[in-house]
Amino acid sequence: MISPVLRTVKDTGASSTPKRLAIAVATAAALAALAAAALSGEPSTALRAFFVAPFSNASSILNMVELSAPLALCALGVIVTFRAGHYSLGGEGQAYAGSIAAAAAGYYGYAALGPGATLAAVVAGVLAGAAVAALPAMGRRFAGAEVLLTSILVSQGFIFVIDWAIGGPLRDRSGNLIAMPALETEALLARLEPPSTLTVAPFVVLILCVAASFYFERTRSGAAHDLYGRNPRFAELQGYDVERLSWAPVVASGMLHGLAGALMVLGAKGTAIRGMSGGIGWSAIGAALVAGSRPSAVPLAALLFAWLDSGARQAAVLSDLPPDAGMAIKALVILVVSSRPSWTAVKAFMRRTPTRRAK
Amino acid sequence: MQLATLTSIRKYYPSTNALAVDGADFSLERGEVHALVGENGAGKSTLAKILCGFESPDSGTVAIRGSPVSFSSHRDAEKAGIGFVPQYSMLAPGLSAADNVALGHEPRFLGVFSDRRRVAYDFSLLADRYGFSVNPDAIVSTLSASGRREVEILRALARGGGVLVLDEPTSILGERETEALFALIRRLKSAGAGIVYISHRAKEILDLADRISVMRAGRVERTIRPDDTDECGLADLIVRSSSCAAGTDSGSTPGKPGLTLRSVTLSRRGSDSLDGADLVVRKGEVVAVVALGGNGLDALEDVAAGVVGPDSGDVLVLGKDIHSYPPRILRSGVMAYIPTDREGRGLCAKASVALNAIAGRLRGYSFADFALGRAPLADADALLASFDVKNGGRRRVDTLSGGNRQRVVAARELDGPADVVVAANPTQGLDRSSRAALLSRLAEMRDEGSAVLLLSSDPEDASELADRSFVLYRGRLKALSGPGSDDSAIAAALTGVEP
Amino acid sequence: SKSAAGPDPLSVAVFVPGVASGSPIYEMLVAGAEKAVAEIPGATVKVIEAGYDQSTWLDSLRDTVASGEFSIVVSSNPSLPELCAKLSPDYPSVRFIVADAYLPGNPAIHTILFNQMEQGFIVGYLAGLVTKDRNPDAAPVAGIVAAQHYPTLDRLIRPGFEAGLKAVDPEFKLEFREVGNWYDSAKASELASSLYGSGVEVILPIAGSGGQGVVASARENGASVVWFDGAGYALDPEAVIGCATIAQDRLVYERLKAALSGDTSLYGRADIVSARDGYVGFDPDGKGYAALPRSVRDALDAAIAGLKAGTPDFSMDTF
Amino acid sequence: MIHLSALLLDAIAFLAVLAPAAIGGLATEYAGSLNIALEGLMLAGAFSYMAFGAAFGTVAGFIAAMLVPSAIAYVSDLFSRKANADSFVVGLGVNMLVPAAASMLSKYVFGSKGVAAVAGLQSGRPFAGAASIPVVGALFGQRSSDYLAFGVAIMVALVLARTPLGTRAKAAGMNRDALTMAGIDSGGVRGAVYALSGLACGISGAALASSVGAWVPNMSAGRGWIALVAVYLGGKRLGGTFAASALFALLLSLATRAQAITEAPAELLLSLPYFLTAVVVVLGSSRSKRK
Ligand SMILES: Nc1ncnc2c1ncn2[C@@H]1O[C@H](COP(=O)(O)OP(=O)(O)OP(=O)(O)O)[C@@H](O)[C@H]1O
Ligand SMILES: Nc1ncnc2c1ncn2[C@@H]1O[C@H](COP(=O)(O)OP(=O)(O)OP(=O)(O)O)[C@@H](O)[C@H]1O
Ligand SMILES: [Mg+2]
Ligand SMILES: [Mg+2]
Repeated sequence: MISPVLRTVKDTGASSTPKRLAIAVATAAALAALAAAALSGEPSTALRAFFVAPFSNASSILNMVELSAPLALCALGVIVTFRAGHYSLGGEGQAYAGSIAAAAAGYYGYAALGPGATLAAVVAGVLAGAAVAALPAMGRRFAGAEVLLTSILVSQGFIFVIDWAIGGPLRDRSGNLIAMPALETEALLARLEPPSTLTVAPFVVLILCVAASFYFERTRSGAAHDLYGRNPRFAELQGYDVERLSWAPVVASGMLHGLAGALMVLGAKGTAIRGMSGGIGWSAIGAALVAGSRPSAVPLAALLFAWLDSGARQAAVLSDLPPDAGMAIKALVILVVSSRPSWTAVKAFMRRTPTRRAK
Repeated sequence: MQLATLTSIRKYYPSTNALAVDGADFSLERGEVHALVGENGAGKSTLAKILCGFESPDSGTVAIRGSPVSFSSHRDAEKAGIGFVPQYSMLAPGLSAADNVALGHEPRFLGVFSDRRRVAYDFSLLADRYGFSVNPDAIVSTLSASGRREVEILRALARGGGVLVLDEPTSILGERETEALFALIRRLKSAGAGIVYISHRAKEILDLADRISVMRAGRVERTIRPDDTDECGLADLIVRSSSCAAGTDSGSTPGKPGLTLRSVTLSRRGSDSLDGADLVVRKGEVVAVVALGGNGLDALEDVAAGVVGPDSGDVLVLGKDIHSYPPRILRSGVMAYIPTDREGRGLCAKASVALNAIAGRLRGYSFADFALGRAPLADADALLASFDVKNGGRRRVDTLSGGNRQRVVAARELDGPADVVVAANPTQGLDRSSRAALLSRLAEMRDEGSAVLLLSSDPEDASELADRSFVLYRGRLKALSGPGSDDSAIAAALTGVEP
Repeated sequence: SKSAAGPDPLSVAVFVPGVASGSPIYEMLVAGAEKAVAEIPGATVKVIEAGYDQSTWLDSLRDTVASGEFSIVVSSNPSLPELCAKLSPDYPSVRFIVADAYLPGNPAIHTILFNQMEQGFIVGYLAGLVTKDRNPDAAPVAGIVAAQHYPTLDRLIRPGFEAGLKAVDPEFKLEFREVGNWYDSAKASELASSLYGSGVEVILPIAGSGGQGVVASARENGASVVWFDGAGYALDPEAVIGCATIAQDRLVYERLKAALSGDTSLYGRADIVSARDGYVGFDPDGKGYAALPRSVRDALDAAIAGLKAGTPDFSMDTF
Repeated sequence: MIHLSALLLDAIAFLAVLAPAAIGGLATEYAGSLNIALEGLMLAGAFSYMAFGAAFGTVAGFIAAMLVPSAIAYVSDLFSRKANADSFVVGLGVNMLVPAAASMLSKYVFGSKGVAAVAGLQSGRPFAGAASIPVVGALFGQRSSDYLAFGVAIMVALVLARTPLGTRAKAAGMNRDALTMAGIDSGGVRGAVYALSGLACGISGAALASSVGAWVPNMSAGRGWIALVAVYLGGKRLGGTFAASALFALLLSLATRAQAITEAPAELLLSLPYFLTAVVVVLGSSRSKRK
């Protein structure tokens, strides 16, 4: 490893991200087993549904990977803002805006652009996410308004507007789903491995995560970004461009959320459906924190969430476990994963007498 | 009878893998001031915290008045009569001074509600008794650094007792507050109290202490009487290698103005205001401004470093308005700045030591260098070595001892050439030898042509280094005649006494 | 369980896009399917609850068919056929029967739509009668509190309800209010109160669990509610004065039994069932209904009889 | 037409739900911790009110509605402190756990998973007679549960503003060492304000449930989030938080009632209060920045 010193050691004494993810998986397993035993009349089926079924065939594994992609993007967006010290809670509306814009561009653009509409849809999604993030970002930049506050307000406002647009002027009148017209298959991302829903999206996500990781750990702007997030005053006095840092991460996060929304449309969903963002903004915050705010851990954290979702669903499908049980297990796993028992402290407690001097 | 006895105390911090205290023995008698000295990171604060119930030792015993105790919190220690003035502020900044002192012992009415009037009244009584003049309703964050320290001292005294532990109480106190504190300590002492006094200032210690214990690497190496040594001898004891460095004289002659303040006024900051300040710092000279807390020193620092714009007047750097410089340009080679507020402005507490050290020169690396090269790492090591910060850069900076944190700031800021240096209380928390190193580095920069503005509440800094000195009293600057004005002249000016 | 021959042709999944317990429509769906399976030797049934989060239905449905354990999936919801259509190319051996939905022409899917215009007409007519009976001289007005706009509501239920009102008095006005979601009962209650406060006597809530708020408001204001689909009288014996019903259990039972017996002609078809065949009707067994004046109840009976006989004629072949 | 007194009646009822939760959110904010779980705690209050109310009567319902969420909040905070877990994520977990648990419990308590109406748990309006007085009548026309909610909100506000706990909570939020110096366990203080926060959210939920006399899954419908926004909009001060809650209550009731006078789509009307507030926040911040 090269210049690891620059890696800012944030949580001294806490367990590392891989350890935390390992704990997460182990806990999920234990809780799922417990829930299955307590809530199901056929615990073995329930357990199999939770642990085996999601991995039973290539197609369901790949479905899981595909489902994790938008969540990972949103989590990445969350990290970009959180590491700049902004607490943006507007991811939900940004992703939703990305979806509707992508669906509109993909559907109406198809006549003019043909398969090129896919690209147009991606661009539209990204821009729409950025647009929803623009007011909080500009409010921060020019008025110093708290992003936490403005982002959630603006996002909620847009959710209503988009609900209206999907149910009203943009709705597909020929169907019963409250959704926009389905995009042509050629306008969607190609399925790489049918019948699974896998598209290129997870690979894009992987690349973005690596890039973000590189940005934070290895670039000057990334270091400045981090220092600003932890002590804006200090960053200002070091002569960093704090003006840009006060808004750009918020917009970048909006773009990532918008891209996530677009990928949902261009992947499994095929169009914009009313309410399709369904809590992804909040899950993403959970995933980002489980990943310890490290982009490199985001794909794994998102996969963990996708597995919990998928396992809970499979359990509901294959056994008599109610959907709420899956939800409850997911919540408990998130709780446990969020904990950071300090191993060094535990070890020191067991050892008590130090063996060597520090200096 | 011994008031407090600490025997074979050990304390290990696993997070930094530091054995802070390594078998230290320490005792305190009735009616004595027992000074604790040692270089930065020697374990003084940790030992004090253990005595005060803040940290529990891994092994060893603490005995109060002969009977062994095991404090689980500071409250236990308080009940045993131990008051503590910590090295870093442990006040709630948004609460009033009186609320801070009453915290945990709030008087009530009807059994549930806080009795606001009593809180303020009790505080005033306390302040009067010990001769402090802090407004009970003042919000702590609006107080000057020395005002905050006074509140902290009052808090330690409020629950009165036989033992008072003071961890570098004077590092940011001015002359007058220091005198008042010493008078107080003598009074307490004659009433039979025992006082543990941690400080890096040899003169104070010799004045005040009955016994002096020298700590090194977590152990109390020896305990002596003040009569057995002098200032230089004490310094030698603390740091084996160091010699007693004297002040440095300027070799060069002043050049063009580096930093200019023209009738700068900054008001609406309570007692911390500036009133028509005029000041020119030329390249190649050190100008010192000394003030007691709350006389505008913080305001002067903010204005000179460009943190806030003045209400009226101009601040010029190399003849151009300070705000006409883009921040990036200003901070790369034009102005170096050591702030008083070390944790808030000087460091990013949650980042690594290394990143803190090279934070100012990120732009200096090429993309590839920073991403892949070894230069940043090597630079960080070199910088830290220049101020003798040991123990690597990977740990978080807020696990360093106070003095070592200050060294990180100094290492970063005083590294390259700079046209202007604004150094505010740069020696706070530094031990004798690193203080000398810092002052000589400032002198060196002056000789290389920097304009150095030294803002300090410690007249000693000024008299050692400054070519010209000013005193700031109630927001007005007043020049002192010539370098090395004698201490009594400064003291008189500081308190507004006209000669 | 997954042989190369595909899933057992007699294994049935009942896909509940919600939770069965507490939802009459889905309880009837499950009951009908279980009854059919019980009568066919060798047939098996499994109930799958997908929860109310609409955005996850597609994933749950995909898991269901991809498990390879079911050859027939039975469900009920207007938006489900489109999800089925999306999945069926990938899982060609699975067949779908969806009630309360309409999608013709997909060879893997059979849908059956209730003529909800008739259903709307019945409660609309009752609402009209009650309003006129209580306030004969006031300008006639009635209300709908809906969760949100959706096709069946806008194209069938609302026009049917309005037609029922106008059949009583052509002067009737319909006030329409929207909650914005299916569960905010307090806001539904607020909307209902504002309607009752402005002279509305009877409201039809189409607001899912939010409808509870409308009932609560009616109880407070001494006004009335007409209910759709489920067992409404249980919600409040006095405030709920009428329930238009659908015979979902019978329908599901009949269609599934036919499918299990080998009738493949169902798939690809979209049927519409109505009052004439008894799939749409009215439940008279409620205290609130019994307390209405004789004249009102007689007039409603007459109207329902007329509807069954084809007047007014709401029959449709397509939707 | 929108009648002013009817609008005020609605807005005050909305405020009765919003204000306690917002003040509950402020309580933990005093201690420097964002309680993201207001929504979940509110639901827990609504469910407890209905479950215990159905079994033991209204009074027991209200008591349970305060105690159960209070316990949930306390335990979640205890977990966050002892397991060194990020309180934000723990809050998210609580928000997910409560609806799931309520749904599972509801099967046992009410015999069904959906809506559960229980006769007699809808609160009455004790002073309805005085409600016809123009404008101020809206103050008298409320349900007894709403008065109770206001009472609890005021009590919590008093605890924060006038008792040592409030001061200590503030100290915990500013500098934990200050409490350590006073020999107070800062964790205990945080636990206490979390419990207080749960209690306040619980009474909000109870007021909500008793306004319709039923348990409806998800019935809080985002009110907890609005309460959280009100805390920040009110500058994390008591008066400000209350004023912001009142503003929201008024705007949202207005947006609901506006359907009566305009043909504009309901969703667009509902979005207006949010956009409007966002703009107000930005303008307000720029004003205070200039100062
Ligand atoms: N909370 C902590 N966590 C980890 N390490 C610590 C902590 N506090 C102190 N240390 C380490 O313990 C050692 C002793 O520190 P201490 O603060 O006692 O030194 P000191 O003698 O007071 O120094 P100074 O004169 O600089 O204040 C140092 O190496 C320091 O890094
Ligand atoms: N007042 C407190 N008293 C005791 N322990 C605390 C307190 N506040 C936080 N902690 C503990 O310290 C850990 C890290 O502190 P941190 O400031 O990140 O708190 P937190 O739980 O994230 O709260 P928040 O982010 O809401 O302020 C917490 O996870 C918790 O275990
Ligand atoms: Mg120290
Ligand atoms: Mg935190």
